[in-house]
Amino acid sequence: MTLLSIRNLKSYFVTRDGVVKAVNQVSLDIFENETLGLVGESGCGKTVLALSILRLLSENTVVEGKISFKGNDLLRLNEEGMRDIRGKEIAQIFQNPLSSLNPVLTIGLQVSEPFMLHRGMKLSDAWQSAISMLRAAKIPSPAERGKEYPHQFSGGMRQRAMISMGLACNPALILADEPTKGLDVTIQSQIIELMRELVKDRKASMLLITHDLAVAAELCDRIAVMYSGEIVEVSEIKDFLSNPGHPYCRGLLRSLPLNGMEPIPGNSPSLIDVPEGCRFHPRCKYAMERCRNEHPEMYEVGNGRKTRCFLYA
Amino acid sequence: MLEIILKRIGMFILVVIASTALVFFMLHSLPGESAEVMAKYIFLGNVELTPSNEAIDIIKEKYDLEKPLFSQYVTWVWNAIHGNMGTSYQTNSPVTEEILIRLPATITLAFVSILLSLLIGIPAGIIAAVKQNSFTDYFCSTISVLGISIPSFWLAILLIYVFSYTLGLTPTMGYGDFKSLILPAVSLGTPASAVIARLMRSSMLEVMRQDYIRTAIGKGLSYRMVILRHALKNTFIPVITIIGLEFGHLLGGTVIIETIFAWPGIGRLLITSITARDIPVIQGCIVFITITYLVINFITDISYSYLDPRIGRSKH
Amino acid sequence: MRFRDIRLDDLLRNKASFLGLVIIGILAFTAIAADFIAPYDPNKIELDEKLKPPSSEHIFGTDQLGRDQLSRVIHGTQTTFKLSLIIVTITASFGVFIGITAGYFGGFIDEILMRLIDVLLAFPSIILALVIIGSLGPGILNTVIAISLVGWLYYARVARASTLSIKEKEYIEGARAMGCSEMYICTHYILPNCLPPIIVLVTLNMGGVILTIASLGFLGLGAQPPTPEWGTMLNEGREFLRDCPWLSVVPGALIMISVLAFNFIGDGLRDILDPRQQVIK
Amino acid sequence: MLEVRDIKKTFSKGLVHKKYLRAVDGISFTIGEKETFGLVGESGCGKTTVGRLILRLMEPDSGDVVFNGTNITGLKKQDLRKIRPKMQILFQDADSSLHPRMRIWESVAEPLKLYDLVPESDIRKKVLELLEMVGLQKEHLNRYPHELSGGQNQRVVLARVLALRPQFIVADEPTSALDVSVQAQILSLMNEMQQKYGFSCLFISHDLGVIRKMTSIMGVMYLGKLVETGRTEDVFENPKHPYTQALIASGRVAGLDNEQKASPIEGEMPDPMNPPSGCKFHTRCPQKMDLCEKIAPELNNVGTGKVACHLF
Amino acid sequence: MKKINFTGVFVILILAVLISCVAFSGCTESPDAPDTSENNVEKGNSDKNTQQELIIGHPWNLKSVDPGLSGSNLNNFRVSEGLISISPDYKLLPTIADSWEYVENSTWRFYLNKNVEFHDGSKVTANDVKTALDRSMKLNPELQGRLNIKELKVVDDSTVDIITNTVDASLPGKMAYGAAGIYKNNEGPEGTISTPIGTGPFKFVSYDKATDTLKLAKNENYRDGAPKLDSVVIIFGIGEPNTREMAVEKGEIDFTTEPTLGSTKRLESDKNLNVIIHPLCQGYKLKFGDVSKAPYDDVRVRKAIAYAIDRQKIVDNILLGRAIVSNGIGITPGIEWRNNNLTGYAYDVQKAKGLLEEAGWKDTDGDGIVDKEGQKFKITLYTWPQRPALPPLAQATQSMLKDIGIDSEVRIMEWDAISDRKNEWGMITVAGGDACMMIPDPSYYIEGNFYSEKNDYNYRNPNVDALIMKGRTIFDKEERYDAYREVQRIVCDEDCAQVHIAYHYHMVVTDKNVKNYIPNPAHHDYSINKDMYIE
Repeated sequence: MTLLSIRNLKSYFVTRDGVVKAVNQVSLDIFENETLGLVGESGCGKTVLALSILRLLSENTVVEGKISFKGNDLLRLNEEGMRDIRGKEIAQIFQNPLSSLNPVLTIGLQVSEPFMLHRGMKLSDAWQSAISMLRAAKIPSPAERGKEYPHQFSGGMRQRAMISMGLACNPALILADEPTKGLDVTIQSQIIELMRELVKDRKASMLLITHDLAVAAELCDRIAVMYSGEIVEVSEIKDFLSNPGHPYCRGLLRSLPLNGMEPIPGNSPSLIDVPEGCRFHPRCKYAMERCRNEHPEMYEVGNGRKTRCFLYA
Repeated sequence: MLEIILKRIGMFILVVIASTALVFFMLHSLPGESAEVMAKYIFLGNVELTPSNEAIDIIKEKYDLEKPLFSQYVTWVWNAIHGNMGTSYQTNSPVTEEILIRLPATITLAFVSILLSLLIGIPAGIIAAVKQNSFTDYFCSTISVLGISIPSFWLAILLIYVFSYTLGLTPTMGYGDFKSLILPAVSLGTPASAVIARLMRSSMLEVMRQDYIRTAIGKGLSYRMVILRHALKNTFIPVITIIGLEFGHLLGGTVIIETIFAWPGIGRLLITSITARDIPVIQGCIVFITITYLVINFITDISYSYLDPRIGRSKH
Repeated sequence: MRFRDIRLDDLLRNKASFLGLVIIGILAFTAIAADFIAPYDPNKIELDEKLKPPSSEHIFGTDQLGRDQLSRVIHGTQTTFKLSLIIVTITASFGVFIGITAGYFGGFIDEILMRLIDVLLAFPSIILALVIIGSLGPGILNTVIAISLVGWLYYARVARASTLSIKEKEYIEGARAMGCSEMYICTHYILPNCLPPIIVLVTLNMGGVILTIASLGFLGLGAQPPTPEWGTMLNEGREFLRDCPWLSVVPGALIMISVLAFNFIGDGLRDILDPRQQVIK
Repeated sequence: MLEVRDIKKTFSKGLVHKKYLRAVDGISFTIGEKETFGLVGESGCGKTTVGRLILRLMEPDSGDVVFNGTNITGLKKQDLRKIRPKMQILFQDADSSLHPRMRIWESVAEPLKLYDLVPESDIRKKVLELLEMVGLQKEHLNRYPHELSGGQNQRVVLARVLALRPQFIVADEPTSALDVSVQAQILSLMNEMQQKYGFSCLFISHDLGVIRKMTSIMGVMYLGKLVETGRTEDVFENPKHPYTQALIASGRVAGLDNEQKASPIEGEMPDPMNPPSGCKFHTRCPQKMDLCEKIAPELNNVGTGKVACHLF
Repeated sequence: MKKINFTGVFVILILAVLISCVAFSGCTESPDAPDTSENNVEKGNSDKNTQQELIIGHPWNLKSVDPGLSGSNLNNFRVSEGLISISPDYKLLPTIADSWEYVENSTWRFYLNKNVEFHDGSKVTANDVKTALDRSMKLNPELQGRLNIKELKVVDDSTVDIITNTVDASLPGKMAYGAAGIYKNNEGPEGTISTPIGTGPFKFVSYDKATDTLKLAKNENYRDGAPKLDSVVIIFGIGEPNTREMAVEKGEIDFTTEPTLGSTKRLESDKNLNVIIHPLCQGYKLKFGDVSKAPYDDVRVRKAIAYAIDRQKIVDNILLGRAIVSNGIGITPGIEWRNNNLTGYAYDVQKAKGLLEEAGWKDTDGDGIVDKEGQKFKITLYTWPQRPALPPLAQATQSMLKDIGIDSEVRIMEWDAISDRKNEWGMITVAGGDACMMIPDPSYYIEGNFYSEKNDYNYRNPNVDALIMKGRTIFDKEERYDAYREVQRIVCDEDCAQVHIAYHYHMVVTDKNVKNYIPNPAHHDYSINKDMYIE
């Protein structure tokens, strides 16, 4: 069952250097009870995609296309309808929990807020729910720590608080943006473990944004790879790891230290000035004449797998 | 809290010593013999006359002016520690009394001005930030740039001209009722409110682009709740310091404004004392200003620890 | 934050700072070319022509000594700009020097300097200036001294703050690893990089200095007559406030306009250095 | 070539209530000619401080750093300056490793001018040569660092460092801010340059995969102490210290085998201001013994490497 | 975005400000502070106006109500009186003393008026006179020097002997000095008087130091009949002339002095105001720094400068009708001892240039500035800012001196700083407020300005000194005055010791309903009188 379906989403914003086409004609489905990994290098548009879903981008961003969620087109919903979805139906877990938590409010209060908002609870009840949520996120002595402020928490604990805040109202979909970025490896694996537990237990779906293939491999059912504002490949995670389709994905896997650390030549193009034709062609060793002039579609490869490459045309 | 208090008191002593010493030695380096000037003010009441040598000698003896400057200053400090700020050369009454008697006027003026500037500056800054790039924003921003650019003495003159002289709405001078307070408070409070509005706006904008605001919106809070619950408290943190500093500027401003409006406060006392070289009174005024500074800073610190939980636990 | 450079075209794009630049441009031109564009000698006394209202002959009228107000205002621009430039140059260079030294070397001297600055900043600067001028006597030179004595504090603070943040940057460590001397690092690495906020401060401070010069002039403690200076002119014109309002309105408005222009530019510069993103809605 | 003997560094904080942080608590290791030593550990364990101490960008409290037979810890400023070009550093954040107001060619030319390595007239040519060697083109010469990408900036830094022909380089997480594909580019470039110039290297990283790929011997740090050292392959094949085991277990994720593994170690690193007694790892150690709480273990030879654990 | 009603919040906040302002100003209002607004209402509504209250705005601060310290103020506001006072036509008026005579050996005898009573009803006795004067002189040693008193002796209840240090013919005049008022000694334990008791037509009611406001009430039992005003309120310390001026125009005060220079015409044409301009014994002049040194040791140079000043132009354009041209020295026209036959120095540039040339000052290099022996005639004009007419006066002088080839620079500084610069080459002080009559006797002005021992610019003339000694020691009025007139001729026409420019006219502005104000030129700067009333 498709929970969220994105069709031809475009997110552009204007800067002093030109128009940044951060998300370009992206179509993506997230099914119920699955974790979809969205991977790509920094600056390829993953975060903008996530923010577009909840309409959290600044006003000067142009967002076009269609995002249907449980029968609603999120891009056409009014502000009030949107508020009912945010935090209740679709929740976010952001990267960098220190700046994403309000420094002057206690953790407990911040976790209580979704309960008060969406469940109509009083503060005292919401607080109790928040404490149990924190406990579920394995924060030691949550009753005391709930009264503390974000700066008193360690990085890992903050991320746990963020997760409990996101999961507070049992959302159907969680958008997790690099939840392990900046954490130490041992803490990273703790957080991954926690997310697997909480998300899977609640039968929620998750869009996990990461640049770290290992994290994606750990948590995801399916994976979508973004390059320069576009989705270039969508596939089951196992297929992807064993046999990536798109030359970019192949390069990506090979450049991992343990896979030989073989670099992809060149740099990612800027989102302002994207190459003609296939966006990857200047770095692609399989590039053909056609790749220079024509922009490839997503081609079905089989087993629910799609790749944007003329090799599969 | 104890540490804050101790730090403040240390600061206070430092400020008092530094500023009174500065003023003391500077005033004694004024051209013309101090004793002569004092004799003029004390005995002649007219600067344009020349006092007799006897009078000068009496002054020198009475106020120990023959002693070295440093020991005079030490004596002053010693007496001040014992609660004796000396007596005014001009009126022969204790400095403490001279200041206390004028205190209500200055405090009223300063308090109402800062209140006015807060109550105008804060909402104006918030509205400008919330409606960024709207007409309201441009309007508020332009007014506040004007506010910091206009010389307060000129504003005072214009205000008197328009509101007292032409329209006859307010008295031109004097002290006592509410009406006479309006113009001085507005002249004094306008620059302060402009500064506060500008800072409030930029602080608000800064806060509004922080990640935690996005988190709050992502939780489903309404825009209004985001501002009230998540943004305001953070916005105030940098503004608090400025409010403290503005109060200091305001005290400086009273010097000119009190003269223009014949407002019988500390500022006017200070000006007349500087010209009359009434050193004990000048020193007293400076101690008073420093005490005010201490109090304001203390309030600032307390507001800080109330607003920002990060303060107090860790340094800076 | 990624480093951003101040570019003129950015400044021109901002309407307010464009306006500011135009005003300052005109005023600066006026100041430089004062001798050529002033229609009359600003100090030429024509007692029979005194207190004439604005007319085609005297656009801003004449003052109580029959001097042409326009010419005085034009030369006043020169006085004001010259004075504030001198003051800002002195205070900025001294303040930056102190700030960088304190910030870079830190330690005990830093602690002492910063406490001293806190103390001095705590005290209303106009009162300090009054006391200083009270003891030195009024006049242009003493105005410069009095304002400069207090003015460097802000620069020292800002320079120290930027030095502290720049000091943590890896390129400083890189330079040290490369064997650059401390002096070289201060002048070639710290100084150029703490300049942008200093430039903003200079622009905003120009306005503040103009205001202080005018306040002192207004109190009769600044530039002395017959030197044409806006604050002093305002003080002289105050005697004729209601009968000859042009004597107070013109210099007052000029003070306001020039301070405004500097503030516009300063705001524009600050926005460029620290571009405010749109608020999320 | 480079020997580090028992260096220590303590930071203090606060004026009245002084708090002490033992960032580096007695660390010793040696690096041979053309060898790369990997230093791995979580953030806050003091690995970066070790790099800074070796280069004397910070003054160690005690201990010695001997470089090519010269003990550089006691050197005077002038003498140190002679050694400086021989020992260089690469930082994590390439964007802030370059003077933002200097054009690329100026940055690269600076060390050449500083030590008069090349006559004034040849500087531009030499700069271009260096930049081309690290894979940049002529068009980059007049750019500013903020106009280049992180990977390109790291190349510039490498060129600038190599201009001095160093014998030893501290690479402090040089690629952790970069994407994998760029990381691979930079790391292979480093390998290539090491082949060409033959410098030895202290490679600091939290990424086990990179350490495994880049280094021949390695050390694992925890709260200012080395807990295990040895040849890289040996450590990975057969980690001995429980912490090393835990690290590698968490890091196996990077091996992309998608199978369920043992659950990660519990807890977080203790507050370094207030470190636990005895073995500092005992708060999180799955094999903790009573002894561990009281006595801090020494680094002892175990097999091919050294381990600081009471289990051995 | 959901719209928030910020405008509403704003309005509420503004209201809150206003309310708290009202509340706050309410609490700080001290009960005895003068309520000016209430007075406005009263005055606007004449039916209600049964109380005759005069509100005065005064430029200076009062500082103290102790008559020993601020006797002149209490004297001017008619709380205390001296033994003698001065009439508007410069005559000595018997006041507390009925009559006086010179006895011998530097002793003057004063016979007191037996009807004079203090405000508390007690009679003024010789003892009271001695006590008051002794106390004042002790508190203010300057006064002792000024009065030249050695000792006071009580002869009987109503007779007092005053013994002077030297034979002094001017002592009766000195007793009219404002600080020599007679008051009841009701010192508090700290040695200060907080409720002065005098003999004048107005009684002290209260003094509010916080607002610097003095309240007086009429003395019903005044010996010449009770004054018409019921009360007088004096608000001290309104230093800004604009403020005083607007306050009287708006009716906030009834009486004030010295509004801005430019306001004469407008105030005169205001139907709601009375403007009284009268001479005051003060003037404007140029004072050479040192007449014993170059360039002013040459009388031709001094005269050249005197001829170069266009006094009429200055009076018309700078002093704006608040002055008349001076044709001699500082003694105001109308004063008995004035020499009315001085030649003076009429404006004559040619003559001035000629004199300079005679003295050896020629423009040799054609730059418009005269020079002599290689030195340019470049001087500094000093003046001070407290009197608004002085800076423009100095600038006008500068431009007039330029016309005869003297280059000058104007410096405005505190009076004390100027007196430090006396030795500077070529300095001239542009002075104002030069009082010729602090006491109704020529000795005050003539001795202070021209007696060798007393003047501060090194003017030495033995003839003048001899004449002054004569004036001090002879008691025949006409003979004395003749000696002083001769001094005036010498210092002005022969020596040109100072360059006098103009006599100051004082301006008083009152509400049109204030009647019967009689200006007294001998007072500084004005005094009220018992017959004033409000219509």
